[in-house]
Amino acid sequence: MTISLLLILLVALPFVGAVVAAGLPRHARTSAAVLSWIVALASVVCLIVLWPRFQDGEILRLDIPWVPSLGLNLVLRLDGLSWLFSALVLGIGALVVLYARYYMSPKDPVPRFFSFLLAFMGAMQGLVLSGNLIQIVVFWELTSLFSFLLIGYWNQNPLAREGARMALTITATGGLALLVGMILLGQIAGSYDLDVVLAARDAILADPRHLWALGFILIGALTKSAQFPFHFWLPRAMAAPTPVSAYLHSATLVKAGIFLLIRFWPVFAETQMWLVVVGGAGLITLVVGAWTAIFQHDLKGLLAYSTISHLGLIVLLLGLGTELGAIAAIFHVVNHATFKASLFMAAGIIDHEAGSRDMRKLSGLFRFMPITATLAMVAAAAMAGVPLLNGFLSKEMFLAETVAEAGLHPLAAGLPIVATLASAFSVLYSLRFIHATFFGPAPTLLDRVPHEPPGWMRRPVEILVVLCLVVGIAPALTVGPFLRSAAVSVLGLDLPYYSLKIWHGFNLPLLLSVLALASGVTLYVLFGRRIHAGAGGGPLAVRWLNGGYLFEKTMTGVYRLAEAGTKWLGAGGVQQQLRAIILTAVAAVAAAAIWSGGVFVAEMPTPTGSASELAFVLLWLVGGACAIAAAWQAKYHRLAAVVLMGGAGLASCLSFLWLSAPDLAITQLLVEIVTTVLLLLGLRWLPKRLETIKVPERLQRRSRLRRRFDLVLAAIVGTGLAAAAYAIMTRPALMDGVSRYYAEQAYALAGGRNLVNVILVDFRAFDTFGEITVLGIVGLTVFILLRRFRPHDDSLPDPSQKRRQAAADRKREDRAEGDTLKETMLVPQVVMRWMFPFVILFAVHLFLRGHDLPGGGFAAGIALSVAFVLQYMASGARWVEDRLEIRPALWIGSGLLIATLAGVAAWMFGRPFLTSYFQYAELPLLGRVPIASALVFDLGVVILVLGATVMMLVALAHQSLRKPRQTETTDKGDGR
Amino acid sequence: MSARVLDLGLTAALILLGLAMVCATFRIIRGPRAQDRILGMDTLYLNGMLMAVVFGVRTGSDLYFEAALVIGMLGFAATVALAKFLMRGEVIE
Amino acid sequence: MRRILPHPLLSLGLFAASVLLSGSLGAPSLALGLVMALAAPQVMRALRIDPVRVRAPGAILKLAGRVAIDVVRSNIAVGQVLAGRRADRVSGFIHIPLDLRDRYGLAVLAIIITSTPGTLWVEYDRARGRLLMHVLDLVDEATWIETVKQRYERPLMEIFE
Amino acid sequence: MTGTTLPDWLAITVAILAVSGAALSLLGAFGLVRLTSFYDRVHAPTLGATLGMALILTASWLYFGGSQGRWLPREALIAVFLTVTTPVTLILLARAALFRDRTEPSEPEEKAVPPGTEASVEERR
Amino acid sequence: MSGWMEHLIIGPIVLPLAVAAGMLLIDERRRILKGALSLITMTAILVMAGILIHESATGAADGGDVARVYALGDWAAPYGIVLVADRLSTLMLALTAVLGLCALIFSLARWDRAGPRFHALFLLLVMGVNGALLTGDLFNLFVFFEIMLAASYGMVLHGSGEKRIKAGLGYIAVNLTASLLFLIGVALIYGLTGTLNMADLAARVADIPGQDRGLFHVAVAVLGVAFLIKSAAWPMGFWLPSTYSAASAPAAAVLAILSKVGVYVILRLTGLVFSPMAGASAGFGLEGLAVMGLATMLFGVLGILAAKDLVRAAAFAVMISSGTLLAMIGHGGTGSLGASLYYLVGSTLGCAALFLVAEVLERGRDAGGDAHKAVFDDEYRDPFDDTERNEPGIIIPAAVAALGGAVILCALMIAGLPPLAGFIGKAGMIVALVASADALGWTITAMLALSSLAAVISLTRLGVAAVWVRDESAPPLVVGAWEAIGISGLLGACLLMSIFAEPVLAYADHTASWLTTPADYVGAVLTGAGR
Amino acid sequence: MEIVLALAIGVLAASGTWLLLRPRTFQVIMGLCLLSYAVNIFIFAMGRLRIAAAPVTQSGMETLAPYDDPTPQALVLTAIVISFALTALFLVVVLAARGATGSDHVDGEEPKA
Repeated sequence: MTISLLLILLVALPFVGAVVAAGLPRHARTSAAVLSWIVALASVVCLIVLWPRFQDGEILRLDIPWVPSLGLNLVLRLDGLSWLFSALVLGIGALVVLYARYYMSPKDPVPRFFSFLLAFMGAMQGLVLSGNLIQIVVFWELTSLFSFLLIGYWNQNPLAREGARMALTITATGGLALLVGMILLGQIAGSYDLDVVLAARDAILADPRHLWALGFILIGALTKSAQFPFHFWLPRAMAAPTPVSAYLHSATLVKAGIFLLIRFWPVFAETQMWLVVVGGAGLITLVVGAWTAIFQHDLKGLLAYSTISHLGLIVLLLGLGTELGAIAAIFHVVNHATFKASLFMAAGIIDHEAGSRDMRKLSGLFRFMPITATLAMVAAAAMAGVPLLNGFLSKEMFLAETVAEAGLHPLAAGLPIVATLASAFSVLYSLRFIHATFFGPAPTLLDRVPHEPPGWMRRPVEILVVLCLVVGIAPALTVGPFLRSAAVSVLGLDLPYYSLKIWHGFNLPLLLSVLALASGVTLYVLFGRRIHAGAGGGPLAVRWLNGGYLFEKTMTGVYRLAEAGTKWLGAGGVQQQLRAIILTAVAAVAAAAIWSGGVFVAEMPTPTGSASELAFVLLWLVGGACAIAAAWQAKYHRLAAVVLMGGAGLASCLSFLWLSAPDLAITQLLVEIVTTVLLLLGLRWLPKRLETIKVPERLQRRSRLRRRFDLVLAAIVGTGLAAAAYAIMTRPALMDGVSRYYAEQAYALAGGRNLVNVILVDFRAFDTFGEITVLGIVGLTVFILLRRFRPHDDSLPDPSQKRRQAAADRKREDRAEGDTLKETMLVPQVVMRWMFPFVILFAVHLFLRGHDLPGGGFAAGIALSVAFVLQYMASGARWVEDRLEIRPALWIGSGLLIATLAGVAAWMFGRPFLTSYFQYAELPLLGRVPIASALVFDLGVVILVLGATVMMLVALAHQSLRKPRQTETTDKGDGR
Repeated sequence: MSARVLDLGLTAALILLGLAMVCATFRIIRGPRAQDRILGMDTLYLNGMLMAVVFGVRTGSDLYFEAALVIGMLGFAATVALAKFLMRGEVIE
Repeated sequence: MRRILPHPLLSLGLFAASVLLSGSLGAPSLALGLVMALAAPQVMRALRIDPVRVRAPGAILKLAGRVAIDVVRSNIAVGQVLAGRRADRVSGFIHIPLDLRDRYGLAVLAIIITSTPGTLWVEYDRARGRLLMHVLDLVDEATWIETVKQRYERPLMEIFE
Repeated sequence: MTGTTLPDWLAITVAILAVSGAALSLLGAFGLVRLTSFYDRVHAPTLGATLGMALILTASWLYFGGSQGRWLPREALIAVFLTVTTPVTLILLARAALFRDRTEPSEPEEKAVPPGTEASVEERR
Repeated sequence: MSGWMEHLIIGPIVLPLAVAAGMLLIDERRRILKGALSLITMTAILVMAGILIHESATGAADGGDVARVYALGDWAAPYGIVLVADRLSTLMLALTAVLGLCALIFSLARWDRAGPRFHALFLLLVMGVNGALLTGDLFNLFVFFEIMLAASYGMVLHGSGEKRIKAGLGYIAVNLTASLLFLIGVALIYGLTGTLNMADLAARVADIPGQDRGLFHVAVAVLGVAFLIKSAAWPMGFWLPSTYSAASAPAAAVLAILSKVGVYVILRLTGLVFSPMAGASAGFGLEGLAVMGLATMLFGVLGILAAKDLVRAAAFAVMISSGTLLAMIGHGGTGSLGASLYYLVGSTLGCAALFLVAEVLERGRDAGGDAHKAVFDDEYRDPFDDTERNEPGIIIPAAVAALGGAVILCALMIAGLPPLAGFIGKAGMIVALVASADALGWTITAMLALSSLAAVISLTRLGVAAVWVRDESAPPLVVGAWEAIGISGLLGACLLMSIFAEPVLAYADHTASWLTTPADYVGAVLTGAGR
Repeated sequence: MEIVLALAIGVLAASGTWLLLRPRTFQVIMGLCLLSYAVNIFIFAMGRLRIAAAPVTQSGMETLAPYDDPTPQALVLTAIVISFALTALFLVVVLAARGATGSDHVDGEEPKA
């Protein structure tokens, strides 16, 4: 139980701390630091408490189910390797926190910094303690995320932002690959549990998919540990505050990749792919990193490339696939973390106190900050692999391994040479780091006098340097047990022989070591000055190897490609979009027909030869001609197109009539009348198009092509639809569909004879309910839109007819302006006004008879609105609105409410929504009269239709009135 | 016999009205000016209505009467709107 | 009476129309007609439209008969024109001075003239009381003026003024 | 075709009425095609709108009266409304055409714009 | 049928409608009242959705699944229209309710003042979506689609402005075309089978005579194209980015669900009509769906990379999510479907949240931009105009940090990075795809990874530009309290479904298996009570 | 009869499609109107064609056989209403777009040369 608690604490404490820190006030620098410090220390304590539990390969586990169905559980799993890494994370974390307290400026929002730092620490903990493949990915990505935030902490600095983005992009890409790899691995192994996977080595290797899994995992690991060719994000990440660099980019984050490699080393180490990819990447990274580091002028840049190189070294060790190599790798991880973190901190101190990190500006700092200088020198020596320091030990092991490997494989023959070369480089840049910074004349280019940092800022460096020394001198006593337990958890209990001694006697590795030291020093003496004067970045291949530059290039390329792709795959405008849709529809239909092996269309029946069909043919001769002519005229003769469309509409109305659908005919006719009026109201605000406008020849040709294409497309659509219609019409009538029920039950159960209407207000009343809602919404939207309608300048003035008539009226003395209109409308007005009650009467009839005979609420509503429109047309909006209260919004609302209430009323009888009720009432004088509750629903329909239609028409009509009094809103259209 | 004559006559009437509609359509398409088209439209509506009536007679059904009435009573609203647009450039003032 | 039936003629018309629309003479149909005849004219009150005052109801019938005959006659005449029998005809505009001033009278006149094939009400100048008419078969301007004034305008003035 | 109970004479009358009404309408519509000037053409459809309509509606009335005993002249409604409304369109149309011809005479075939009406001279410029 | 619980299922439709209708009768100046009303309504809908989903999750007493059927007008299916609340529809219902409530709360800060009748339109939109989700009838589905679209036109155009109107124009044109295709498809299906009820259709599919089958497939293809337009599949979804990025933020957030309704219908129909029990039609069109989905994903990837602001990126993210779902439906299989459903919920919430966050972040940015000018400088001033129009109400402190965090959470959701629901969904899908081990599965996996990558790249780029790069001269970022609540509501939902991933995923998985065995659904609908 | 109506649907649909693909908003509106005519007739045709069989039941004849299929008719009615509403909406948006952008192109701007 306590173990579980401790395990949880190990991961959770940092996160809790992060949340608390985030809540601290902006300037609470010290409290945040203290909090983080406590968190780190407490975690370390937990870790120490757990130490006695396993030194011989035992594993502590805690399973917390999260998404078991995906195999994703939180499995906290602590073994020797995890412990070692966890110790690194927490220990260096604690030191960095201390350091950061003094490093960070009080001007920055420091609590946020600590919050991110702690969160990152937690993510790392989660990663190294992870016992589940997917959990690894989860925390892996979290480390990427928090490193992104930390790198970009100084977000006012563009370099920081760029660096953060680049780091995230690269590592998140790796993370995605890792996810796929892990899932694949888990599926091969049959479980996502780490222990199961590690135990299933043979099964995994037997499955050919393991190569894929390994490939994806390697992408993840190599990107994170900044291996060539993904290394470039690391130098860019140096824009982060130095504590971040010290923590993330030397000790922890970049080691996550290494951790992963070590974790899966037992499974994959012997595959060919592992050797080639891991070994190769490590080797190249080792050399390239070291070479590039030589030419950096920025202290942190130098350290960054040196880190890359050392990571390459570790990866190479792992890639060798030997057990000793693995042990050496683990050892170097620890060593590198100590000396590199201290070096970063030292560089930070220099930056902090001297105001620059540029080695060309720095010089002779020893006299200003002797203690720091000494510390840095020791750490740098460790980095260079000077004996009696920890770096020397692991480097010796490395050289020994390369030598051993060289004997095993002809391809590896060159390994020792390359390794020595790289070591020489590392000596060279270490020397340069120290010499350029601390020695020589006092600096002249600095804008302040450097001095020693506050003592507590130096303390972490001191601790780390002491560690370097202690480990370097007495490795077996200090790091030995930890290294062993870690190695055991990777390699099992029967470890190969290795010795953590300083002196192994004179052997080849020692020789190489000395050679490297010597040549490094020599090279510095020979070329140091020239390197110092160089332009930075270095000669030779370094520039084109500048991955950062390539990355930026690639990203711009990607953006450009994406833009081009979006344009190419997308549509420039509505027209193209519609064309694409129609094309797709045609293609889909064709594909469906092919998929199902064709579409059956009946043989053409012999014409019945009935003469009355001739009339029908004539009718559609008219309709078709109108349709085609409308299509042809719609561009230049818009009024003609409206008229022609009316013709086509009339033909379809008459067809409905002909083919036994009087309801449809009535409704369509009414709708058509209103639509015509609407279109004309709209036409007033559209520009006239004249055939005389000249279009450039080139455009003309293009549009001609397009038209031809559209013509073909339109013909295909028409043919297709006609064929489908024909195919259905020639099939036998449906006798077992839902309609049979309607025909049989409409009168008995719903009390109506007009089946269409009964369907609309009873069987499928919900459709009608929805349909009137649409109408209501549209009414509202139209009103909303038109309230802000701003006519274009050239449709602002009155239409020319109106102006000319007004001018004519003004010419004559016995006439006032507007007389022409009055006289013209004299007779029509009389007729149209007197039609009003008659149309209302007609509407009432349509409404009342709807249930039994053609008609119904919708037709009645539209007829009513036509009555209103007639008044508007005859007498103008003001005349009407002075006399009648036109409140369409109110009508829409009440119509909807009435319809809803009619539906809800059924609840009171325990019936579902919209259940209708009908009864024959015996009334005095009138006799038997059917009373159906559906009528109430229909009443709602009438009111709503009236409201919505009038709303549309009136809102449009009001636009002409509004112009002259622009400041005033005409809210007559609204229901207020 | 009488049914035959009646049917024949009504069919002939339908065809004649259809032809009338064709004539009207000719005027709509041909123009040449907007007023001609609207006039054609008016005629089209008229003949369409008559067709509806004759059709009702032919099928012996009273159900088509309303449709004809709609054209007769309200069909003019569309043409009036068109004419008004022609006359004033605006339908509702 | 005025209150309930502001437009008696309209109410009558509405009643008739309602019954016709119902297509039956049953009690519900008559009741509905009655209700509509009483209710619908209320909108006219809202629109503030003057009721029609008919002074000589008998003249209406006479006029109607006359118009009916004229319509049939001119149908035949125009039919002949359209059938191509009258190649020599000329059409043209005529100005007719009118004494009729009542709005409804003018409206009825317009309907009569326009409904009669061959004649078309085109423009009415209220200030001068002058009607512009188009005639398909313009034989003699004076005859046309006389016809309109005598056959239609006089009875209309009788009815409405 | 349910109404077969019609007496012969009535059936024949109905047929004749319908055909002649339709023919009259056709004649009117044909006028639309044949006549050359707009002002002439306006007259043409009146044929169908008056006598043609009347004949056909009578046919309908007789038919329904004879076959279904529905002697209530519902058709009269159509007749009345049509008679009342057709002039509205025509008047407006003629007026609009006249105005357009006065101000923008673009069709050479349109002749005889009425003289002496108000402001026509000025407008023509 | 007894008790008010029976009528619960229609509540999400009738309640917003009735309230919206009632609001039309209330003076537009009583904004607080209206706001309160719609808030109460949305909360009530959420509660109803909660009850329904709880019922689906716990199942019937005898252990089977629950598909609550409500026969409107008391007409039994297939004669009347039925509403069906099964696992899938209640899930979507709940999602809509959460989304709607949060967007509504967000809009209370200031958007509800940008144009008249906002609340009524908003409720009607929600009603349309709920109806489309619940209905069991094809034609009724059309009607609700139209309600939804009509209201969404209103919402897109809410606030007017040139950009909105231009985008709205294309949106309407495209959707009208889609509606026509929808009608053609439905009509053909009726013409062949004589029914409009989806369950009835599913029951009849196997018996369609051979000579009709080709035409039936054509009908479904046409119908499918209509739904694909609504779900913004390539090459029919070009309207989506411009529309969504032009729409006002709360509108865009709600619109995020609209494209998912298209996906929902496709899911429902493929599950019902082309299930293995469909005889010769089984599995029809799945390949096409998969290809469409992949193409859509690719287009979305390109688009999100090319996006120049967060709103546009969010719009393309919606497309990617649609594409992913289509591809997954095309891939088929219970495992993929379950994870896809989970992903559907997560990605919708994420995109919606991003729309809201982006609006707050970017509103100060182009103060001179057309859209905003038109919204808040109305030439025709409202009579109820007031000075606080441009203010987002009470302002909460620490806006930048909070917004930055919100952007990160949204990005995690959309890119599918751990530890949020986006990741779980994506991981679940990959698990299923990898397990299937076919070429299509691998292709989709690759596209999934690519889309995540693209989302990371794009959202960090744009997010960094929006949060970190702030002009000194730019107005300070402010977040209204309502806005903060709305955003955190959505993000909170994301967090909840990450933490309780297991039950949600289990629900989704169960839903997937329910979908693949349509016989239960058909049985529940066709034996439902009625007259 | 069937062939005529099928051709009619085809012609209406083709004209409508052609107009739908045109660049001017007014053309698109007209196209949508024509297309909705075509679709309305199409839906209607799904109930097969019957002459003089309006679906109004006579007493004693409450079966489907003597009548035209009423369901498509009801669907068409709903479709008519909806397409009417949306046409109106589209028209208004077109006007608003024209007012805001000054162009009547569907993209809200004139195509670049």
